[in-house]
Amino acid sequence: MALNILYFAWVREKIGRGDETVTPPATVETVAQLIDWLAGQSPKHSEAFKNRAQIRVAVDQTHSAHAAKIAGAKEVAFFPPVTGG
Amino acid sequence: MALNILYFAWVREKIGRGDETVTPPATVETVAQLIDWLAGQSPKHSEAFKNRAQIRVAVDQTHSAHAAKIAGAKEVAFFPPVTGG
Amino acid sequence: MDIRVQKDAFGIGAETDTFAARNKTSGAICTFIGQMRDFRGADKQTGEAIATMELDAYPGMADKQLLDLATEAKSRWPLDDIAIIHRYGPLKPAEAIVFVATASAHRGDAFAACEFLMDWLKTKAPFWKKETGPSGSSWVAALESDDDRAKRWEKT
Amino acid sequence: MDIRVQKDAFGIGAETDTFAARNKTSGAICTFIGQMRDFRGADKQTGEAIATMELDAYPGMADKQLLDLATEAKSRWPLDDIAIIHRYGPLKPAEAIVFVATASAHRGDAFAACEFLMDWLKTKAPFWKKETGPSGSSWVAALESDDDRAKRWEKT
Repeated sequence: MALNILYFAWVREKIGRGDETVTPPATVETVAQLIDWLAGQSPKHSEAFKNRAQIRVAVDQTHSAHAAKIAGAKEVAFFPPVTGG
Repeated sequence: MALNILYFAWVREKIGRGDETVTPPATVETVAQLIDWLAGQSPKHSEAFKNRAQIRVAVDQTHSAHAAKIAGAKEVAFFPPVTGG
Repeated sequence: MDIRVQKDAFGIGAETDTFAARNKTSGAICTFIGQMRDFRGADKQTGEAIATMELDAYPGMADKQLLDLATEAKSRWPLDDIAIIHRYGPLKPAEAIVFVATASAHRGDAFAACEFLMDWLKTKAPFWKKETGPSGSSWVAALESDDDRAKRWEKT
Repeated sequence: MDIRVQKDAFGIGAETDTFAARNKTSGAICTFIGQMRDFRGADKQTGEAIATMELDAYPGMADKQLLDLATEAKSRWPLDDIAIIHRYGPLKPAEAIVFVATASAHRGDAFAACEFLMDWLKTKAPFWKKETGPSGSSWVAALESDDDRAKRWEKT
């Protein structure tokens, strides 16, 4: 199923693009599994996701844990801890 | 010794004036004694000072307790609890 | 610091801009505005309408007291600047009675100092409100809750 | 409520006036303004000068997140109104990054809600700061102290 992926801040810079549409295999059921799968897509992806603990996630624009399921999700965003305000 | 007395809010309204200069006897050494002495000056003073617990005091523009000494003071103000802000 | 006790109305937007312009390198600015309510007591639904207010003040002491409060706040928190403006005399509903602003590098200090200033001002600054409505004029009674809020900041 | 995520600069005085005019019967208004600092890190004396900042944002989520925060604040405190304005895109030193305003009958509620909104916004709103100075550009690191401040408001 096609999934819209968004990247922000240094995650975007390391990957070299702000968004992409991917179709992970059905075995990818959680955010953590999606990160593992994305990290295997290119050396840039691998570098961006090297330190998993620094990666925050929003599934369909809601902050989510790495353990969260992604079934039915349309948009998953990856970014560092936020620094607004 | 001449002492400048100021009244504010309903204390002023009950006494009918905002300030007066008085010369209490030397036996008047504390704020409480000054209140007792002032209360004896007229029925209006007596009425204004009837409920001592509602009367707040500033000696030379500094909040003071009824037990405070007034030796050397130039200005003593009487008023209800403040309600600004 | 900018401490003012004044009869004239002031614009809270203009004062906010002035304060911010004076503190360009402060990351955090907190302001509080106390507006004159148009009803008596604590409940908007049941309180009688208020047409006007007269704010009695002890001018010399008010200036001194607000300056003391600001000095105390500066000794407790790392602040870049403080502004306090307090009206006296006649006021109309919705007019600003008091404006307090704090500037600091950190928001926690700006918030704490601003709230401290308001809490102490409420129990220490020599001002007295008299409200006038259809049933006449009366002096506003001090609130015990204000004393409780002020006590939170006492040093032990 | 007025929740805005915008690229254009805004005037904090004008926004304060607009907010107060919309809440004439609220006795208490609290505002917070986060300004862009002109130095790196926490210390003005030692931090390198910052020339510009780029504020990256996740626009759709930012709107949703700020609205969620405002809704949460309204459920916790009796508030008459909330405004939150947050910039994104390029910023210059001393420009306002964020403006939060709360209106309530009581100052304690206005202060608490305003501080709560800032603390949660700091750890939940999807914005990222990139600073550019003489030594180059770098992404600002999140502060552990911000996490600690946000945790104070968690319900147990």
